[in-house]
Amino acid sequence: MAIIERPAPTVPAVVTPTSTYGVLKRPVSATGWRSWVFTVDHKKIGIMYGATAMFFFIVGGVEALLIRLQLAAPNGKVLNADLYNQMFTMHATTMVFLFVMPMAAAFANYFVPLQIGARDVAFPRLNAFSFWALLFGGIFLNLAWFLGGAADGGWFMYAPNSGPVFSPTNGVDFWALGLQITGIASLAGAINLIITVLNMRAPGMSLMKMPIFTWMITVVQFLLLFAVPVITVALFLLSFQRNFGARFFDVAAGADPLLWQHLFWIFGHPEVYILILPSFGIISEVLPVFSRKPLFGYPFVVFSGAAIGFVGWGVWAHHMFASGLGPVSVAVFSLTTMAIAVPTGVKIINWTLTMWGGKLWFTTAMKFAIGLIVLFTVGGLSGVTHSVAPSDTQQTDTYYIVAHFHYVLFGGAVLGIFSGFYYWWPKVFGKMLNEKLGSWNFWLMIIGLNLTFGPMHILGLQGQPRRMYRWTEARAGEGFFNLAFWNMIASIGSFILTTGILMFLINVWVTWRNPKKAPLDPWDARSLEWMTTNPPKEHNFDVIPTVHHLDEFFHRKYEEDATTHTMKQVATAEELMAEQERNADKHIHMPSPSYWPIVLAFALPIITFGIIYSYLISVVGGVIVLFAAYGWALESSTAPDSDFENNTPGTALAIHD
Amino acid sequence: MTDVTHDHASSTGISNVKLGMWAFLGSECLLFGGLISTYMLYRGRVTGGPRPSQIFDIPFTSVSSFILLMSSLTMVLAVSAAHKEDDRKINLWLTVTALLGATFVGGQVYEFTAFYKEGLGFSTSLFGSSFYTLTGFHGVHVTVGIIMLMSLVGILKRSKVPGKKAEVVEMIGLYWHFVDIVWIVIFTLVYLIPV
Amino acid sequence: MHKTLKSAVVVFVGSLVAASCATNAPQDTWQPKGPNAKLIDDLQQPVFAVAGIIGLIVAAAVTYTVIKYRDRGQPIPEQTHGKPALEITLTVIPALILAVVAVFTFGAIFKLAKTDDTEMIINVTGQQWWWEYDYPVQNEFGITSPIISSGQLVMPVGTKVLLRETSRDVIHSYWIPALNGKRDAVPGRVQTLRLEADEPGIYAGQCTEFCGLSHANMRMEAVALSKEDFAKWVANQQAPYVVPAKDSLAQQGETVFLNQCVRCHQVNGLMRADGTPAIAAPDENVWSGAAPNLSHLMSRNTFAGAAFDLLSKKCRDEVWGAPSNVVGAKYLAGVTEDCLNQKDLRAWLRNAPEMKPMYANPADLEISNGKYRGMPYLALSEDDINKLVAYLLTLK
Amino acid sequence: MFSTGFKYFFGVTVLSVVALVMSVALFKNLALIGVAITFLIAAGALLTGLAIITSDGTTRDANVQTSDMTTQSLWPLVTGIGTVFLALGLVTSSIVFFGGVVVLLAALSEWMIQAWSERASSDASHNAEARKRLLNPIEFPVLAALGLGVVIFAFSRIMLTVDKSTGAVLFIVVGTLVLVAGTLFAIKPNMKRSVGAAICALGAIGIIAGGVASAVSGEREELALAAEEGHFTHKECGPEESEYFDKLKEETLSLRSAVSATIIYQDGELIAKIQGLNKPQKSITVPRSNATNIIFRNATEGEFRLVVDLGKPKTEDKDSDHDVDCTQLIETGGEQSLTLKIPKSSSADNHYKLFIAGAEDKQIIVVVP
Repeated sequence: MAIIERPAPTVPAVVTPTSTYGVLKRPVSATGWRSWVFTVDHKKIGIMYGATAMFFFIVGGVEALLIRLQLAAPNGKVLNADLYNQMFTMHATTMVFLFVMPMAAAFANYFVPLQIGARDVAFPRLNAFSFWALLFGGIFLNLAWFLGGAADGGWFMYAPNSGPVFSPTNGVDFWALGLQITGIASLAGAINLIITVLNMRAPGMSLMKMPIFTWMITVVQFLLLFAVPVITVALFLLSFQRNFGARFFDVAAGADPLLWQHLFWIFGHPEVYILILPSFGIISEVLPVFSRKPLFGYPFVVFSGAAIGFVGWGVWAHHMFASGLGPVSVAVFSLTTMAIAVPTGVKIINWTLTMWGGKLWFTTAMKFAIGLIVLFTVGGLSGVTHSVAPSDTQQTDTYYIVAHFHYVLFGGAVLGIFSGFYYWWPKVFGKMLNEKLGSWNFWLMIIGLNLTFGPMHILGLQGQPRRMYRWTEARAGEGFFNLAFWNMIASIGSFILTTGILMFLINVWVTWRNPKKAPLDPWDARSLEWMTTNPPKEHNFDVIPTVHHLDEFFHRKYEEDATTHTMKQVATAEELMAEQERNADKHIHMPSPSYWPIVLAFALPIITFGIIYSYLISVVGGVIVLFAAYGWALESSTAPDSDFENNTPGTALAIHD
Repeated sequence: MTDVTHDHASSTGISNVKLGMWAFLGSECLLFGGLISTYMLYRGRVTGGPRPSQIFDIPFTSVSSFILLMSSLTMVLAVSAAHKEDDRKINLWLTVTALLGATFVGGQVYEFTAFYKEGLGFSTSLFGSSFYTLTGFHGVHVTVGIIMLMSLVGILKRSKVPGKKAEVVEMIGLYWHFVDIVWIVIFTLVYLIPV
Repeated sequence: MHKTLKSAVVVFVGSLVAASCATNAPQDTWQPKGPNAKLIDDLQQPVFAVAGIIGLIVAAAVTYTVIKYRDRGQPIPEQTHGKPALEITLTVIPALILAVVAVFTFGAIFKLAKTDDTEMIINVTGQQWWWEYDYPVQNEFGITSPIISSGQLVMPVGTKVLLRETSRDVIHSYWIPALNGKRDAVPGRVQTLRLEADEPGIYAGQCTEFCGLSHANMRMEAVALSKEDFAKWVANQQAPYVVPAKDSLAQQGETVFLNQCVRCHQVNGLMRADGTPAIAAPDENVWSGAAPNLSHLMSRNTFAGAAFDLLSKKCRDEVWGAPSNVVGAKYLAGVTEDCLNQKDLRAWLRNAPEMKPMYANPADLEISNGKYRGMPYLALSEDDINKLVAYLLTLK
Repeated sequence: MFSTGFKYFFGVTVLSVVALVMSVALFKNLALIGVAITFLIAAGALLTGLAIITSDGTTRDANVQTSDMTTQSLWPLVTGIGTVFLALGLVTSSIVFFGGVVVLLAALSEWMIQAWSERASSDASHNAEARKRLLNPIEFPVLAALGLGVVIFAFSRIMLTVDKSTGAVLFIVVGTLVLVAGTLFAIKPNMKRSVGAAICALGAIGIIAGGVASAVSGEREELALAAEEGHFTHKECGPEESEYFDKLKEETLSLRSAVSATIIYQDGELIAKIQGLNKPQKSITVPRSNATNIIFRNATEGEFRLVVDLGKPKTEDKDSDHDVDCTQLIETGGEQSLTLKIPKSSSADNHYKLFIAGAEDKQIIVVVP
């Protein structure tokens, strides 16, 4: 949409869209599915990211359930070895690259512009491209299931087991090339959000007045910006070896397989923070709102986030303590790993102190946030136990590690995401999620989570390795509480956990059907995204706010009594909204929808498909890329005035620029 | 990549496109960092076929490096012409830059062919795989740069460029300088420092 | 809310406590049986304890906060933004705790990496999906010619053994939890792992680096024998080949073996009918270029990458459950006809890929130049299997 | 009702499918081709669908009366050439065939677009504009790439023909010419366009002509010899300096850790150092069929190479020489790595050893159990 007309906020009718330099005339439709497919609106893209991530969450969840079914009893027969190996590889790949990362991107896309008082991201078409590349990349990754078998080398895909002989199906090719595509998506998204945050903040919003969620997202985007190219290199080396006969991991040629591990984990460890920091950001928004207090030690939380971002680059080799790095490297990385526990601890302390002395309101969002504090602490502490390198050589590649990172990623990242769902649902969809169902959702998830991953600590410490498609009773030990018992408990727990997640889906369904609208400011919130309608208007804000405080919205609603230091309400959200509408900006230029992002993104899997099967197909993809790139470059981001009617001076508004 | 929303001036004072290009180039540093590390690890690992010092032709590569450096100079001239809005000179210097880039790529094609004839294939040794991958990636970057320059000339002739002309020229200039700088690093580490 | 915490804490702490409930898990990491594992255990127990305590403190603090400050209609609190002094204190405390842990960790890292106090070296080679051991000539242990074995690592007690690990194909990882942590076997590299057992016994282990299709079936055991028993074992391994009695079933089995098995499996001293030594050429048939050497097969308790027992369940339990003073003697008795696990061995000979997935499809062979990546289906007749079993039983 | 964009993409889709159907004849795996076709149809259909949605051009396209004017067209001719290549390719080589496919596809799409654009309206200039709008985004980059590719290729052929030092000089000359020409144009703004175009054309023609001539006359002698004799691909493991293998030595080593053994030629004695054993050894044990890295270090005055004797080769010819592999000649203080892979165990008639070239008695036994 190019122009928002004031005072009548109607969709301008389209007469003759200008043709762009390519073959297609630019889309102008504002309704129906076209308004989604060709949109460049960060909010719609955010919602599509979320839906895609949720779909892959279910896919990854089904894979996880199959794994747990197989391992419930000794010598499981649900899956065969080959299928099991594909299953755990794709479970991890899906959850990391196609669920948590896109879900974080969903929140980031939707809320970063709103939180910094911007009307869109810096590069709206690039934003749409990121999303489509992610979606097509994800589909491409999963196509392998139907074309001879998915990747089977584990998400870490260690060389040389990922080489052509040891992994004979095309699964690894689909995996490597699919991740390249999602990597392109992440990189484009990272550049976009970084520039958005650096360049498009509302007047008065200095970096240290930025909401903490935006801060954490910024740190994550920088991590992505620098981590993605490293995995890109690794994946290129792997693809060149598999498809073009390079010898990067060919030991007979003198290659060192540890090169892959270094490249992978230089990416892979920052990736862990890429997964967890957005959720830290979410609960750092949720806790102050429901404690009615600002985030305790905001600068500390910001700097510890940045510190995690920095130190996160210096700890990768702790994934390789058993690889034979030599004692000096092991000692150094052991130390850096312990060091990174400190800023992480700072966060936990600050969250607790945020609640301390507050006025706590236990909504579902708040429950998830508190759940995160406790369960992430469990994961963090088990992490500390294997920063002790000799101890790690006993625990690595056992279920203890599985327990650890599921407490970190499920107890951390996923609980944070669910907290975000409940907190921001009214903002995004204009309706409140049902709190009662939310409570069921929360408790079933917490119980399921602990039943599933808690016993894995024991399994690991008693010697059950990971990635085994079956286990034998001979190694399960004796007594009632032997490994067979705990495996069964974990499998049962995984179904309880699933029920909890189903509760969420049911809640969404129930909410969907419930016509009741959410109030304007249901949580008495603090940051800018609440200073607009639910859901926000297409142009986000009628007036770009000028920022004076951290928690600007709160400070517009409340004023401190100088003598008693208590807070006194001076305005309601509705009043603030009405005031904004009165002073609405008269000239708003919004970027117009475009075909090129989806066309360009669709060409990527065609190229990669051709690399696997026939270069002829790649050529076709290449031509489409060229075509789309030119169309894109020659199209201006905002459609010219002639595309819209009612633009005669007098009836509507002069269009500047 | 010329989307800009014009609602308010950028917080940093640098335009979105330029800042975006900087961010992208920051990311590219890591890409070449990874490739260079791989080469440095593997350059001495030759179980068959030629070793680096046996086939490198330093005088030739020095000349081609110099030509690539010169192209940075002409790129600077193009950018300054863009600021002066001298369309003729923009086109001229962009073309010269592209031609110098093409000369460099021509030299690289020659070099690859010569090395191949002397027995260094992509699959011959780890040195071969990592050398061709590293320099090939750089060559592709130069080629993409040439295509961008030529396209820009074509587009400018049709006066179709959306946004500010100088900004687009400057953005492509940033990319071009980056590619040159990377080559200086590659030239030093790959060719000049003995294994 | 505090219910969450309670359940979380109960599960976490309960888990740790309950861990001691499973008795005799063969791969328990908290039951060290040698000085290297003990060193790790002494280091990790306090760390686990400290971590547990900190976890409880956090849980308690959160629980207290949640109960104390729940909304009881109090006014909106003062909008304080933090207390730097408190923050710094709470940052420094964990840093100090970690610094102490780091000091002890460093000591252990370097102690476990020592190689110059070695008394015995054993080369360990991993491949899909079994381990090969070879003992270089070491006269002080009576090893006068190289010994080669697979599946079970036999070592003397009270001796500082250094494993020199490598791999023929992909990365594997050698792990005997009771004796030490794990060390990856990386192709192209030789990496070392210290092992030392305090008393005789059989210690279970498992390959822990994902190594492809049958990773789950790649197991191993370390058998620690007293020095005298170890000498006996060495002598037996170096004993010459015993030709089966004429016209026995075993002799017919030898013929089958020569026709079918010797392509890949070496039995030292075995002669062809024409009097030439029967040299296996696994490199021509198997991708990794090796198949287990079957000399003295019946001195081992397991086969096929230690995935299956050569001993029947009863006999196995007798050996594994034997007290440390007699376990050596029981182990050295080897596998007799009465004790043989006929069922699994026969099933294996009948169709190995069915028991242990090994990329046996023709399509999988194409990509490895027609070479197998494990034991193929040989289409042996039941008769041949009978003969082979009889023959294998003679490989004491 | 069918918009121009629709026709265009529909044509592209059909053409791609035709191309793929053709390639079915060339590829064995029909299942894959099936998937490929699906993919391509999906791509085409996406664009076709887009075109329908946008109803591109309907405002002008729907009720335009077809004009009779026709312009001269190159495309039927090119199509003919493409067909000929296609047919030739079926008989000769697949490269020619693919060349034909590409030419044919290009010609057909250009033809189709041109035909459409001529009927698009009665306004010739509008028609030309429409054609440009459709095709320029493809034509620009493809032509630029083709032109650059030809020049680059021709240039590299010239470089391959002239000798090394002339090549460097030639390179300087070309670079300088480009710069000088650029500067000339810059300071002489009044120069006629035609003069500039002529200079550029002359330069391009010169390079292409030179390239053709060079390609015909063949590459420079030493390169041809290197390709023929494989200068660096074979090793000469004798004691004397070999012409190419030893020509330049690499003395530093990237492989330092986790090797199986370090072989040191120390004061005229060859010894092996093995991790875990404190005393120097005279034999090393190497697992069968395993790529094993060792390091050779020369600590004796003079240049020496380490040779590994890999026993008799697998041929039936019992008299043939032993297989060997070796390092280069290593100066005092230098070191180099060597990778061994020995597929057969050592036995009575299969001995493996490491020795110093020219001093067979300095040796280390290699045991392969």
